[in-house]
Amino acid sequence: MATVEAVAGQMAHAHHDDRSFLRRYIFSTDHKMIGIQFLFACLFFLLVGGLLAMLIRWQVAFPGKPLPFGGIFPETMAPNGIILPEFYNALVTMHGTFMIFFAIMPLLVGVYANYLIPLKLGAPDMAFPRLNMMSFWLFVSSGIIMLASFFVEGGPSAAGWTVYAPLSAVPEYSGVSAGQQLWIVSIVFFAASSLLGSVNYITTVINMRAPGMTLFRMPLSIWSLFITAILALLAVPILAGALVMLLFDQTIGTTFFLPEHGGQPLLWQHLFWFFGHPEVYILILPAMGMVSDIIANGSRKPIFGYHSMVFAIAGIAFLGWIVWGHHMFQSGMNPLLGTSFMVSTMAIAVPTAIKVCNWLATMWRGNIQFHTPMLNATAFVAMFTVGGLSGIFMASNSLDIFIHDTYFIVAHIHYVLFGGSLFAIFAAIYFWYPKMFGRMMNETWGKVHFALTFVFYNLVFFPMHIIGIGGHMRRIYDPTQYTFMQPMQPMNRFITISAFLLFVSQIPFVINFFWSLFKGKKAEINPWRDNGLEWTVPSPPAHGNFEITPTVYRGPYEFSSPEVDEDFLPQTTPLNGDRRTAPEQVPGD
Amino acid sequence: MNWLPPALSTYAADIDRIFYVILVITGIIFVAVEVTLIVFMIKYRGREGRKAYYIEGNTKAEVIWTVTPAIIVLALAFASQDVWSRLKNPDRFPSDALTFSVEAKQFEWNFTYPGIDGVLGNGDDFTIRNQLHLPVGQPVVVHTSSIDVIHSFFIPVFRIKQDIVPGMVIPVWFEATETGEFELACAELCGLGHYRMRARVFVHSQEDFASWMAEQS
Amino acid sequence: MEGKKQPYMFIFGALAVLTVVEVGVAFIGLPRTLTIWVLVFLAVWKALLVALYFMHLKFEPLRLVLLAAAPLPLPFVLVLIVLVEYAR
Amino acid sequence: MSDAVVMSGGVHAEPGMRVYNQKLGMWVFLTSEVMFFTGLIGSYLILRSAPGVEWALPGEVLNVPLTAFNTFILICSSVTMVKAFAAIESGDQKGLRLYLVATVVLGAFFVGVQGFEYYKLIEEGFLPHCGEELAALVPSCHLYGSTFYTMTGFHGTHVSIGVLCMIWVTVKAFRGKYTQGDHGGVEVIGLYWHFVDLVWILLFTIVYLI
Repeated sequence: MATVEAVAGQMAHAHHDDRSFLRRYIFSTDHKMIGIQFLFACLFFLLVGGLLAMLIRWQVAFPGKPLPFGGIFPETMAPNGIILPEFYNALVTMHGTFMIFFAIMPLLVGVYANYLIPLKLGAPDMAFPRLNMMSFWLFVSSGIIMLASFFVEGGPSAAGWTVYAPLSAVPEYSGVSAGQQLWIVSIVFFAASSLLGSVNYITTVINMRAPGMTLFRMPLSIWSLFITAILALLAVPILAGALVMLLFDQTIGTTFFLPEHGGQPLLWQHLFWFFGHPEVYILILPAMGMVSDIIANGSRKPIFGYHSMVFAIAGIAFLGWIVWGHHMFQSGMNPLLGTSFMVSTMAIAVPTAIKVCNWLATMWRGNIQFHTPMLNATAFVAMFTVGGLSGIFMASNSLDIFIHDTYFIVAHIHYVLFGGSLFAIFAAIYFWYPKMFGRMMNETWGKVHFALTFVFYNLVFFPMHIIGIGGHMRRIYDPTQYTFMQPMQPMNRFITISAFLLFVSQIPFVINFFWSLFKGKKAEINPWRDNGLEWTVPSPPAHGNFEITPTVYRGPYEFSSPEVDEDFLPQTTPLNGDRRTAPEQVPGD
Repeated sequence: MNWLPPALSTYAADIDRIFYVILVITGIIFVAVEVTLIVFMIKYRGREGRKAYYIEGNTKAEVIWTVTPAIIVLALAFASQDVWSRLKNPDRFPSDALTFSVEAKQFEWNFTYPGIDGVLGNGDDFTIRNQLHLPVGQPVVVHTSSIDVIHSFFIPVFRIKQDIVPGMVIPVWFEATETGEFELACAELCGLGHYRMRARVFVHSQEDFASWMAEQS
Repeated sequence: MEGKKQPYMFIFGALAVLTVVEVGVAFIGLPRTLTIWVLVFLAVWKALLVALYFMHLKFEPLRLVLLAAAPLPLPFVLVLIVLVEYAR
Repeated sequence: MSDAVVMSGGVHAEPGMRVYNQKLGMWVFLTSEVMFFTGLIGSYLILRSAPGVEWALPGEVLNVPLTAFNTFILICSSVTMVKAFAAIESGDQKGLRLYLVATVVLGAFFVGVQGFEYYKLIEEGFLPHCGEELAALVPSCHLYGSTFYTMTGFHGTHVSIGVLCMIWVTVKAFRGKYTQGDHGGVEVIGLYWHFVDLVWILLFTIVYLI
């Protein structure tokens, strides 16, 4: 209970913040500052992941040609700028690792769960602010450990981001020993960080909603972040356990995944994907939730079918536990399982279709405002649809025999994680930036960034479907080794050039982001005319968020309500007949 | 529009057919969604002084777009099932097949042939590195195994792929429909030489294959 | 919970006795399968006693009990599905 | 819509779980722990069920009487823990301190016995990758050693962490930080402690007896 007292104490301070610089900006327990810290850390890791992708694309398009700035790499990685095969494998592994664990997942659940949950629910802070701070610093430590693995002997892990045993378990097989162990330790730290975050989010959502904020008045962003937190809470420990076993196989001589002594390589895959498929939904559900908020705002209409949206999120999360085998159709798993996993996988198309149709129906007869967040959100719908539909190709187990482990799956995952999650993240950054930093991002440059990203993104990833259908394998250091892939080399070069342009297209965003921090137009309290609770407090909100605990009278999507003249109706505005509820005096314990 | 490699095994056309069926269905859905999106964006673009139509949902519409995809995907799952079990279920493998074995290791394929007696493990077996020879028009079962890490047996023109797991022996079958020389690739990241773990596939006429086999044993 | 006298010592006795019974069952030489089922049954009972009484689940609101029980289907999903591997 | 409640500290909120945050947080954390042990125990069950895998018989390698005694110790510590909680519920500070100290001692004793057991086993040549002599006797000795040390080791780590937290709570109890009306810390650490006991009950059965 000490924490609640501390929070109450902090509220009294809301106006004369007397925390030291260190307590305020570095070891802050304020969920908003932690969210912002996550944002900066994740954008850095996103940059790292992006740079690694550029190196990968260079090698695939121009195998054996020295990198333009290749001199900076040591002999063991790229002598004279020519990427070595072992370094290429490390690049592929690290690109996946950084993007999934250190960019997309924490951008969604680290940044926006932290920032939005208390603000949107009317709570003064998270349930456990100090654990929240620990969560961030564990995350930073894990990121540093992962970066450090570049500098140890043998380089970083080169076994793919899925670190399939036995390649990952026996140093002689991959040529990497210390790097692989650092990978494992880093992800275990990451798991601890994620665990602390999830406990916080779940407790806060269950116990700290403002009076009147019933579960079915929560915005879809909060619903999806809540369900995501449950998925992370239950899935990540499985990964932690599996990683520890893998580490023991490397270090103390256990044989969980080593077949010479009765271990099972397939057990690793089962454990990994039992975590991994819920993880895939951790990476997309929050994006869906935030896009729902932004589309309703941009269309100035209530979200279409709010309840079915909630049930669709829950349905996807539930199905996520019984479909992991579709990553393993060709793994040597019992073919009987292939059939049952195909059926459960196909079933996921149903809640997904509900969501896409409801987004479209939300825009139907709306009054659509094309601000940058809305543009990115519509791009999310368009691109996620492609990613969802390409998933059906792989869900068919017999077609998957051919396209498994080809560029088709690379295209699919990028349509979901870049076209889906990353566009949603851009939308969220533009949308909540004024609340986070008190200034608006520049609209024009936002639109330029959006247009360039949208075009080049499609030029990069759409052709990957085509070469994937041609049989082009993924994670291939030098495609020209195979006669049947040589005709695809022009396409590979096209993809690479587009990828470089896509990378360059992010410069307007970076400049806009940092320029607006200092020079952007001052933000009003409610620049997007939205209904959420976060738009009733100053931008940025003071420590402790709300001067008086708000009372909530309705759901979050009352746009263009016939009851009022404006086209929005904040959740906290009482209308005639709304009664402020009197609090009951006894807490539940 | 010929993105797929040539289809040169008995079941390759079946897999391609599933591809085209899914391509048409998803293509229609794709066009429908994107066109709707663009039309809505243009037609309902924001104008001053106009208010959006206030509606919170419509159960009938939602039921329609729940049930329709459910039917489509169930049908697709049903359509895929038979090909899958024909390819992967050892009980349904052709009974008149030749039997070879392959042992994968970093980074090569060692194919073992049964010799003229046609049975593996009978003295006259012989092993060739990185070359798979087989007759046209005759089913072949290859027993795959690995001595180090996971590899994946992938012959694009036959549309067959199977991961090879150390500690397991997994059978794979195919029947070529044309003679010629093709490529076999490793499709699962297996270490630094993964990209060059390649074998050549020679499909001979039945007579040529018989004489090749006799010559080798 | 408040004010009510809890049967803690009774539960303690039950746990101790069940532990002794378990060790006995393991070494008495019953058929293997039967031994396993009996042992699992006894262990689940012991676990339930700890959860219900020592962890007070018996006296908590239903929603907390549901939260605590929420992950329990997942171990079964994982193990039972993977065990299908051996059925070939 | 139900009426709002006042959380301690005077913050108004919509009724949630109707238990205080720390307790809810601990339960949420424990569901995550369930999944961690699901990974370990699940792997054990899967590896052991594989065709051709044969474990050592109960008592053949492991010392069952010693561990049964240790199990009893851990159960005792759970009882003292719950007694400590019952004491502070009725405002009995002396009882709280007495039972907390007993819990710490019993918990530490459990870890000590486990350490002694490990020492003996390693001396006899039973290692995570199994010893050469044992490998000749026990068919699936490598898996046996791998799973045994991983599962009991992680449980032991949990107990050790629990003991450390318990010492902290005990120190707070001696400083009089817990009262009849405010003793969330005792209840929350108790939940963790009983959970660890519960896991041991399952582990003892499946690792030592089956």
